[in-house]
Amino acid sequence: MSLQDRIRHCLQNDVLDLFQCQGDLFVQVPRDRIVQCLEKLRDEPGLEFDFLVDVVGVDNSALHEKEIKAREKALAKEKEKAEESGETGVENEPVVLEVPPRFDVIYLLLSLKSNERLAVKVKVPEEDPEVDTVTTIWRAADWPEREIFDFLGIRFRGHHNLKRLMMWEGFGSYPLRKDYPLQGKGEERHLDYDE
Amino acid sequence: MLKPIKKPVVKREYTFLERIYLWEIVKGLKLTWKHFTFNVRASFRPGPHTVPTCWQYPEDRRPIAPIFRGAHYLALDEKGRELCIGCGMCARACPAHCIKVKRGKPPEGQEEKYAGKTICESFEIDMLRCIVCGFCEEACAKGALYLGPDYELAEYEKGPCIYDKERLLANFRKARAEGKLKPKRKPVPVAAPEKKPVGKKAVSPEGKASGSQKEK
Amino acid sequence: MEDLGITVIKVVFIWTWVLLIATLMTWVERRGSAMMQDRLGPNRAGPFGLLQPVADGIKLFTKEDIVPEKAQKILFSLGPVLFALPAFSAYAVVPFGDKLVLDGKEIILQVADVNIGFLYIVALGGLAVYGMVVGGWGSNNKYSILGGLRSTAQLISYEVPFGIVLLAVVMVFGTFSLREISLAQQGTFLGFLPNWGVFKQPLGFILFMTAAYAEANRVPFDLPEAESEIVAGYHTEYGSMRLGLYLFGEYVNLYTLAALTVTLFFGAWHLPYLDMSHFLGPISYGIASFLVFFLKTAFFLWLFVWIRWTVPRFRYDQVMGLGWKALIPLSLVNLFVTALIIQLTV
Amino acid sequence: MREPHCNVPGCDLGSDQMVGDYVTINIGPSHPAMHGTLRVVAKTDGETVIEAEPEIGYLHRGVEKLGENLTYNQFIPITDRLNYCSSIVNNVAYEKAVEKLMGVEIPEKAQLVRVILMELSRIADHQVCIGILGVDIGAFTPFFYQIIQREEIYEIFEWYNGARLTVTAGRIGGQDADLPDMFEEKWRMLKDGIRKANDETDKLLTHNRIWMDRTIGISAFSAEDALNFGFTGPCLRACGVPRDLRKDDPYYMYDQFDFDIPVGKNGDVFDRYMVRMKEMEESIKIIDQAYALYREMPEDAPLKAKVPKIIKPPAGEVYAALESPNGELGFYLKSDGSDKPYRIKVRPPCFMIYQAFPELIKGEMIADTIACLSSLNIIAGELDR
Repeated sequence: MSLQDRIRHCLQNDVLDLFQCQGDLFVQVPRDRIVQCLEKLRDEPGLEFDFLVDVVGVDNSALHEKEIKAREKALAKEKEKAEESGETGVENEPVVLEVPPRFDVIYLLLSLKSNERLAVKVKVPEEDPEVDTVTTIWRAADWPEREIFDFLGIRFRGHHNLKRLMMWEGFGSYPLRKDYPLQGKGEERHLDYDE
Repeated sequence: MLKPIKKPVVKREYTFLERIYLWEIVKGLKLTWKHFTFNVRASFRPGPHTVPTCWQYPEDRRPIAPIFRGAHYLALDEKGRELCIGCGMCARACPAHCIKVKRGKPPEGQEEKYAGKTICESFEIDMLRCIVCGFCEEACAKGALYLGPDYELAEYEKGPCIYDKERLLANFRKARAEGKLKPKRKPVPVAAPEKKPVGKKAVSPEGKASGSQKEK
Repeated sequence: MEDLGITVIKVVFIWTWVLLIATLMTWVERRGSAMMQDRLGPNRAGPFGLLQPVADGIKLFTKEDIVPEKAQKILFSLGPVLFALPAFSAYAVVPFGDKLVLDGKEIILQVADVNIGFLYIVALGGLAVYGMVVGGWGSNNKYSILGGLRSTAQLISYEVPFGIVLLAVVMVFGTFSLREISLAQQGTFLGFLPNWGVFKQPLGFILFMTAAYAEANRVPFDLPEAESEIVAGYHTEYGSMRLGLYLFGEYVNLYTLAALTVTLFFGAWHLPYLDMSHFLGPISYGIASFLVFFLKTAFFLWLFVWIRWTVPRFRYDQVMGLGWKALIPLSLVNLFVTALIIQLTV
Repeated sequence: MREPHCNVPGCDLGSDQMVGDYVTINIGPSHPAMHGTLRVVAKTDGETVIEAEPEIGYLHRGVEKLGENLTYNQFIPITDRLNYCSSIVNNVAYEKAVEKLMGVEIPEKAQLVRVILMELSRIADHQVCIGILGVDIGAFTPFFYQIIQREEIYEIFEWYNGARLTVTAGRIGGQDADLPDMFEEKWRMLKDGIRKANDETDKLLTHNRIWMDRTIGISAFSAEDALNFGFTGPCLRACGVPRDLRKDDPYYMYDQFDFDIPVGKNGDVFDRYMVRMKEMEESIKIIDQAYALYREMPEDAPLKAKVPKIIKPPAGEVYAALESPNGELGFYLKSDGSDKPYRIKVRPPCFMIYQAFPELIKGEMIADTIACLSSLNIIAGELDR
């Protein structure tokens, strides 16, 4: 069985998405099932992803913005085309573009037995940026989770010591978010996230 | 719950000679004595750098590689003409954004002083920001900008740290007088284009893009 | 009893001499370590950098004297003094040569030939720890306090084997006076060995050296000022000449200990198998004995430097373990064996 | 008595003052033995550390944010500043990630050059680590014997492309220069020099009882815990796990070289030291073999794959890692198809190792804290980014 099949077999319905990029396998799982999924991946014979390499947080807002703009443009073009060709009628309903959850949290796993790598991804919405901690499975997740909290503002439920890691306590914003300004002084006052 | 940590207990096992301390210490003393006598003798030898680590810096200097990356200079060609055409490729390549180039036309009647049709009206390198990576040198199509052999970049004030065109040309003259001009960078041999679709796809629009930039 | 004038001259002379050597030691330490480590060391001030100690002294004198705001001012200023005073006065009972005959007057090359010279040295060595503790406590810095505590524990632990080894030496020579011990080391022992303490007390010598290194806070026992652990230990907060006193006192201590080692174990001013007084005039003999004594001392001073740049540092508990579990039992064994042999042979 | 005062913001390790049984000691960020700007707040009972909390971020420069606003090639000099003891490894790790994202295979000669340079910087890194470990335990002299050889290695880097420390070696798609002509002769001398320095360090330290007392059994760690904490590199191998990406997941022709993976047993300071010492010897072996292969290559063999001048990888995300001197150094890259990376995440090996630091030094003494820290080879530049 290929790795994809084995993962599908292991995680069953939890696989929301499974894709490959330049040989790296990414699997997306539901946010509230992350701990169970990682435990399954760790314990399943034949997979045994027993080593947590890193936890990565990504802010996708700029990407989504770009996509939405492109789609709006496409829609507008279509509309224009439709108007040009003189067709009128059904398009009255405004198309609501659905914005996908803003953040990704990616758990990079490694199997020490087979040296296969797997990235497990969860989507985290901006309104409720919270994921269960995986420090209970791997203590390696301790600081990476704190770092993600520090830089992106994603909270990890159940983390034993969720404090800022790099920035000082009381720093008012999350610098790796895409809307964090690049220049200027006092940027932390500029943006005001409520923690 | 976090997993508790079990610390392994390690038993120390020593041989007799290790146990009595002195044997190994005497061996160590022998070694340091060897170094001591060698260096004392070496320090009386004439000439610079007789002791392995030390260069008596302001008097003796370590010979540097001919391709050393130090302070920038703007090169002149054999006829003494300025090579820089002010295209600004260096400024675009700079990761620290420390180069500012203004392009201009050569002043009336002085065209023979410049190698290109256009010149850099002003050229500024902020050495306080520069990280001496050498990307500007690599980006320069005319071979006009080099990172020279001078590594004494300290100044008393911030002002002189921002190198203007005069300073860069002076650096060149200094390097030329000392015979430390940098050899022209040899381009590395590049593999023939692969037949891979990814590579090809990436190549064609880029070729155009860089071409269009040049036209600007 | 010698007259006062000669004593004053002797005091002034030996004081200047010790200070000179201590200053020079800072240079030797730096250049010597540099040479062992393939470096050059300070070589700019004067020929071979010999004036470096002077430059250092000027620097230390002209530095601003900073007292931490929350330090205990009195203790803070008392610390260096308490450290330096015993160090400077300990040399009084150690000889620096045999004797000089001037105008028929015999001048003993020793400031004071006290008949309990040993006790004087041990007592003053014990006093030095107050300088460190008081300075460490007065600085109101956690590292300083740690350094002070370390020095207390270390010095008190190592006073014991130090004292016991000295006792064994006293038993061998049958006197407490350092001059008499020196005089007793002339001639040969067992027919072929020089009559030196080291051949009579080989184990005692090693134990004495170990304890001396610990007393002097030198590597591998430099825990009170271990720079990679507790910054600078008891003198973390000190600067300017107060720091100078600490550093200086340390080198003076070294000189005293090296001279003591020579006196006890290496035949003081005696050359092996050779009696200088037979073929040298009274004045030249005095000078020669002084030089021989100094050269031997210089070797042990150099050994201090040499060992420092060769070995790593102990850990606090390991130093204690070595002191209590190895040195004290061994020195006791040494004492008993010595007593036994003396009892059997006399 | 006036109580000594400790002003530790953000420290919640019990009492700030010297009342009660414990003292809170603040080691760093400016401390002679703290590498770079690390800070450990330790609660101690006498000299024994009861509890400790490392604080990091004093050298945080926002490297990841910087990367999002520079083009792909422009980020290479920034990677120099991660682990500045072995900058080439960082460069190559990043380039490897971008090349993976673009699907570019670099020419063999470039691979060999990279292997040689990386192994050289691995030796340099280990030399610094061992030297500093000696200094922190009080043996100053081996440091100089090692550092002299490192200078010679830097000389090769200088002749390679003009810089000694922050080399900025390689570009995306290959190398920016060929090995210098002086390499062969220099390497022949350097090899002996490195071996001699290692031999001397070995003589001064390894069997010295003071050294053994200070290192054996200090901050020992079991293999299981080490894996759980995400240890990689020498620190993991010291625990007895023979894991090395060069063998397990070979890249750049490492599968063609014959070398061993030295492992320890207890995962203590001594084993880390021994693993590093032995690894240098293995690196020498690798360089010899790689150079033999390199010499067979024709002079004008390509050093760079055909890549566009402006790098624009297709949209996607990858993670690529290689074995840096400290362990697995990985780069997670996300591209949105533009000329700037959308997200760069560095996976520094120290970061994972350092989070176990409180556990490593629990119950050890203050002096061991320093020894443990140096043996882990924590580089603040890499840790804080």
